[in-house]
Amino acid sequence: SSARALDKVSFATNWRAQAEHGGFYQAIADGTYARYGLDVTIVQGGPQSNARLLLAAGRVDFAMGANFIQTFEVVRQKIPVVVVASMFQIDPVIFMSHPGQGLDRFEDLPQATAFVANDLFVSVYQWLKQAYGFREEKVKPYGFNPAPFIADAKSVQEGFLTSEPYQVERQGGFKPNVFLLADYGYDSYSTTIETRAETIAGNPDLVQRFVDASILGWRNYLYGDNNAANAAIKRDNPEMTDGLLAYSVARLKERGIVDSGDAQRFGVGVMTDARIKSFFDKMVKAGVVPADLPYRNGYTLRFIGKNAGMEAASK
Amino acid sequence: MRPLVSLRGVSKRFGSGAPVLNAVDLDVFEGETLTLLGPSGCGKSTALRLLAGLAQPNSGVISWADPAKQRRLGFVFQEPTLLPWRDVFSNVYLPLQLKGVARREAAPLVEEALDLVGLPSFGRALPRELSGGMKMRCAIARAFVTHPALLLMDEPFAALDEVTRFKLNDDLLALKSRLGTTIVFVTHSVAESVFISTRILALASRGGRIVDEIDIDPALRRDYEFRHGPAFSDLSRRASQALLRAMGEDE
Amino acid sequence: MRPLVSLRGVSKRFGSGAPVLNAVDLDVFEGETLTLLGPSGCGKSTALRLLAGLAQPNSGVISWADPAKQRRLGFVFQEPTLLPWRDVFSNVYLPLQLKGVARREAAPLVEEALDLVGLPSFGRALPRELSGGMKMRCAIARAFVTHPALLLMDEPFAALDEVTRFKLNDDLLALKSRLGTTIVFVTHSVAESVFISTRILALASRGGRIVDEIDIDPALRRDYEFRHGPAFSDLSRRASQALLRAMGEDE
Amino acid sequence: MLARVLAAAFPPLLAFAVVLGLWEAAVRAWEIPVYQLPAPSVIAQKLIEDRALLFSSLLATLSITVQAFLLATICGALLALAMSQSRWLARIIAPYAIILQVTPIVAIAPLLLIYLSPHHAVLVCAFLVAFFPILSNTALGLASVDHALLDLFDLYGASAWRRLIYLRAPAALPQFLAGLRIAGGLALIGAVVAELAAGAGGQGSGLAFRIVEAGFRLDIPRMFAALALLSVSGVAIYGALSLLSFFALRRWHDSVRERGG
Amino acid sequence: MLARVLAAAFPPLLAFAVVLGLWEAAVRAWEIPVYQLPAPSVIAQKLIEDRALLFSSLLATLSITVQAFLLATICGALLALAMSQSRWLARIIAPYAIILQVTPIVAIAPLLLIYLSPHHAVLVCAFLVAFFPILSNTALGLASVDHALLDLFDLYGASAWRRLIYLRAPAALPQFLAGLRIAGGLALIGAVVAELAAGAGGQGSGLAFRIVEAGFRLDIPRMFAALALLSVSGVAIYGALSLLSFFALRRWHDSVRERGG
Ligand SMILES: Nc1ncnc2c1ncn2[C@@H]1O[C@H](COP(=O)(O)OP(=O)(O)OP(=O)(O)O)[C@@H](O)[C@H]1O
Ligand SMILES: Nc1ncnc2c1ncn2[C@@H]1O[C@H](COP(=O)(O)OP(=O)(O)OP(=O)(O)O)[C@@H](O)[C@H]1O
Ligand SMILES: [Mg+2]
Ligand SMILES: [Mg+2]
Repeated sequence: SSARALDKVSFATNWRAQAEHGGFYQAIADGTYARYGLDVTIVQGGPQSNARLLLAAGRVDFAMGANFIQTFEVVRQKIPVVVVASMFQIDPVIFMSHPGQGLDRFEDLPQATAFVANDLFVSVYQWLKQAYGFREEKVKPYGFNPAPFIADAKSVQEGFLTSEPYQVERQGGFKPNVFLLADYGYDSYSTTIETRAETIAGNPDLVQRFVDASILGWRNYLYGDNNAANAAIKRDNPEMTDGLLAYSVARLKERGIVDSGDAQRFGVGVMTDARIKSFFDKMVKAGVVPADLPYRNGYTLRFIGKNAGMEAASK
Repeated sequence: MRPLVSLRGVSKRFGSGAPVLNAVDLDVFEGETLTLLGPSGCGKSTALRLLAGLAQPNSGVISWADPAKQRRLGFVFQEPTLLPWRDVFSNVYLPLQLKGVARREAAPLVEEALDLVGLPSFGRALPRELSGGMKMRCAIARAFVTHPALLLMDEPFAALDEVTRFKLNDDLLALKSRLGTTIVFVTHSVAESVFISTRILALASRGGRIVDEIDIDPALRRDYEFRHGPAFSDLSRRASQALLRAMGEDE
Repeated sequence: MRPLVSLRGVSKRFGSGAPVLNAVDLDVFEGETLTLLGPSGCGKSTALRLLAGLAQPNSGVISWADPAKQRRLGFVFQEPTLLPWRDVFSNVYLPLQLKGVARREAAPLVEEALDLVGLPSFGRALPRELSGGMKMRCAIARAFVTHPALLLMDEPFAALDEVTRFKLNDDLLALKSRLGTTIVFVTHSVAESVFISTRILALASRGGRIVDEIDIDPALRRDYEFRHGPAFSDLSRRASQALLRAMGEDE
Repeated sequence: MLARVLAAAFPPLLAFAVVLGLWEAAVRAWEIPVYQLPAPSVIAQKLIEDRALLFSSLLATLSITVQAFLLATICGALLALAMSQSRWLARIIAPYAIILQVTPIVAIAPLLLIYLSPHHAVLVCAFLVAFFPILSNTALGLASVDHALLDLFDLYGASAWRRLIYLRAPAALPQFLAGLRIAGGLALIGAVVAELAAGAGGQGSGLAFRIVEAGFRLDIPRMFAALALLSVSGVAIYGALSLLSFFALRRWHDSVRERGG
Repeated sequence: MLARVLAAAFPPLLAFAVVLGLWEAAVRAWEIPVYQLPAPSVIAQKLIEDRALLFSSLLATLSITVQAFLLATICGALLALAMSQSRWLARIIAPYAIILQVTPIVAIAPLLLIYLSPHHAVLVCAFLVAFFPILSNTALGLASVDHALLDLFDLYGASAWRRLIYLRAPAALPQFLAGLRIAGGLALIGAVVAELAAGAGGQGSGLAFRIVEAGFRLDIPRMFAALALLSVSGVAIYGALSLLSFFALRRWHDSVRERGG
């Protein structure tokens, strides 16, 4: 395969480079993509970027999705974009609270002021309202700066398991209570790989190679030598620190974000109809999406569940 | 002499007020020096602006015998109207610049005009550095510099001392005889009007009706003798009386 | 008569140029009408501005006998200097308003001043709706309205026809004798300077040196007879000669 | 009057119709997908469908806009007045005004939220966006007074206060109003950006939230519908402020009055 | 000259030192936590520590700022010139200028990224923020020409072009420059906001991401260090543009020249 020219492929992430993108950087850094005949360029996201639009418009070939709510929206807007794999079995979205303030149990959280960003507010928070009685009027905006949360002991804040608790611990001087929403019934996939329907139809082999190589990348990132990948991340995002990268990787492993549950049986990246249906039903109940949505159009299982990457497991 | 430009039944009002000029008939003949005399606010400046095409009459017609001459106007406004960001030289150069004459080519003409008004050493001064009279002289130089076919002058010498004024009167007459310029002149000085013009019109204080017309022989030599002779006194008295009549009074 | 204000060794230059006024000594006596005569650009306006405290001399002193009077100035600038957003009435009212006089209280004074300059029906007009002479009359009314102790007038009547000008000369003299106003007057009309003043100073065209001083008996009646009498002609001739001398020329 | 306004409005409206027509045609001809650029007809339909939601959001945004605008007008004008009183004061104040202008509100909004309610944080942010042009233009206007007129006021020993209200303020009016015209649009966009940075979502939230929500849902037509409302509001604000200028200045200022004759 | 500049700079610097002193004292007295408001000394220290990173980010932001500013100046001035040529044209163009002003760039940035590279998208966004004040002020300046001077140009049958360059343009210079002074700061903040909105894909090397990331990491001293750099840049830009104004106008315009005598 080395004689063949590499296929140029671009992949849009949804945030600045961080450990949550580690597998993709790994696959570039350790030559996995190249071995699969791919020359991958990562297009970093940012607070306002919309990777899915770039994908739909053909500016990139693959994009990273944050959760399945957005996938349902894509179906609703009839945008020809399809999820082909999910790198995270568990969506690392969390809520944090101050310890010892009467906010130590998940059931206590709805009574507190909640710092929530807009994108979470219109999605996950709607489900939290319906499932746990969270209230809209308690919401204050989260501008990706935890200072207001730290300043207000009676508040809770959204975050990523792999990131915010670290900042709060270091700067706020206390260890916050962390509630992983997945533990409370929020069962969306996360860090998905999406591509255009036409790419799937026209070049399924490319898609398959990208999925397989990314899965390998994730394996290697978590359990192999990830120094080169981390260096690449820091190059793309100079603010990234070794401390945070180490913390994030530890949390990813500790909670089996990438490789727990179905992934242990079918391989990293796997998705199942049953779980997507379960999540869809929850979202319908929460009023986030309509019940008659043909949500199955938004994903395909044909590229995953082939145990890719399991051979590299070194647990 | 044939009329260069004539007003027929021209009326002009501002807003809804009484007309400033009411059905005025007026001919300006080729080569003459016509002075408009009249009380303050009677419409002299307005008449000049109509002649220059800077204002449009509400009714009546303004017709030019030779439309080409309509383009060769000079106008000394009642106020200096200088560009504050240009020095004196460049202000005087402006009309030539607007006609596309290069600065180098225009320089002798501009210098000549500045000499004429006694500002040869002030070419680099800005308007704000000039005295009132100097500003006005700059504006006069600007009007002269194009050698216009018809020169409209609205109280050009009012801000000047008598010596300078007399000199400029002489210079104006010399220029006129050299170039054949037609001049329409507004002045408040009866003596100046007599000295300079071949015809004086006195305008009534309301409506701009022509109250009196005084013809002065163009062949007269306008010099020291004329200014101090009996004909001058006589004409001056007639012009003064015309002015008084124009104001609705009589001695 | 004692000097109301005096200049001693006053020099004034602009930028790095030659001084406009060079070590000038000048007294203004209480109650007199002093006319400054001089060629255009000789420094008359500058002298008035120094007297009014609107410009500071580079050297020399300006001293007031009674500093209270220094506050009671009137000034007719060479240009009308009206507030364009105010109508004529409000422009004339301005000095009173600045002294805190209520509009209602000021109205008769303003009306009187407008009457004086022949603009009684133009109180509501804006400056841009006035002719050149009318603007100047508005400025004159504004200077009169405060009944100043010292009135500085910079060619106030230059833009006016002779009839109006004569009338305003008379009105000025009447006002003066009623209120005892001291007047410093700049004019380019030799006749006007003779008619109106008790003293004429001719300023040299460079440096503002006083070339000549002509005293005129204050007791003279300034009327039609005076204007047409031999004393007037004689004084006028003297003043004209002074002006010529001031320009560095002689007949 | 009405006829004149209509006559004045006709050409821009015609041009606008042409632009919309071209847009519609282009979208159809090149079959641009709706999530890249929706056709005007699609946007209009969305505007009608979602009118209740969008208009209540518009009202919320406009309410912030108006408050921020008034605050900016008052503070900008007062600060400019203070600065016109002394050159020293101006030099001391100016840097802080500039700092406020160039501080990104996304950065300070979270800190503001520590001390202020979201509503007030939004207001402060929107105010910050709008106030500098008013300050700057008014200061220029106050400084540009004709020196001859200043002499006149000196002559009569006018107090600083009277000089201000009778001379500097009216003379500065044209530039002040020009500052308002710039600030009107900025207050609107400031309200939007401020809501993004500091506003709480949910019911009663403004157009910014609707735009972000629509973006998140990839409901691009609704996003454009919200943008259309913003645009119309912006043009309306500008139009209203232009009318205000016109009526305030038409008697005397060369920028608006008809040329004589 | 130098002495005068120093004398002019002294009082604001003194005032600034006082402000910093008070700030430092307040932070210490009330023991304000560093993540809410760091003391100036802490910020200064951070500035020194992180100087390499921060200054390279500053350069990136300033490069966008300068490009956006130049673009805004050219487009704003040209559009204003076009609008000054005809009242109809002005009425037709104005609404689009306003629409560009009030369109939140955070909303359109994702769409711009479809058609433009991130670098160009950032540039366009920053440009959009800066250009309206230039347009608006220049248009006012061009419209405010003394009617007497217009008459003069009419008299000599000046072509539209000559009228523009010899009359309207110089007469509009003071307001144009005032527009530039407003736009300078806006270009800077526009560059920051634009980077946030559109700076994906390795373009996020400017101060905006330093600020957002530092906020996210609660490295508030670094955030303030970045903000301080922004503030200093803003003041410097304003100062430079003020100097430009001064030298361009001091010979004739009342706003800057010394009063006579
Ligand atoms: N733009 C205007 N709007 C309203 N009225 C005007 C306007 N221009 C001139 N007028 C009026 O027209 C009349 C004549 O003005 P004009 O300037 O022609 O007088 P004039 O004879 O030149 O007077 P002067 O000798 O004082 O200059 C005046 O009564 C003036 O009030
Ligand atoms: N601001 C200034 N800057 C530079 N030079 C000035 C300034 N003001 C006046 N001058 C110069 O001072 C001289 C005297 O000016 P001033 O206005 O006093 O003359 P004037 O006697 O009133 O003349 P006029 O009769 O023409 O009004 C002139 O040569 C003029 O060029
Ligand atoms: Mg006139
Ligand atoms: Mg003078």
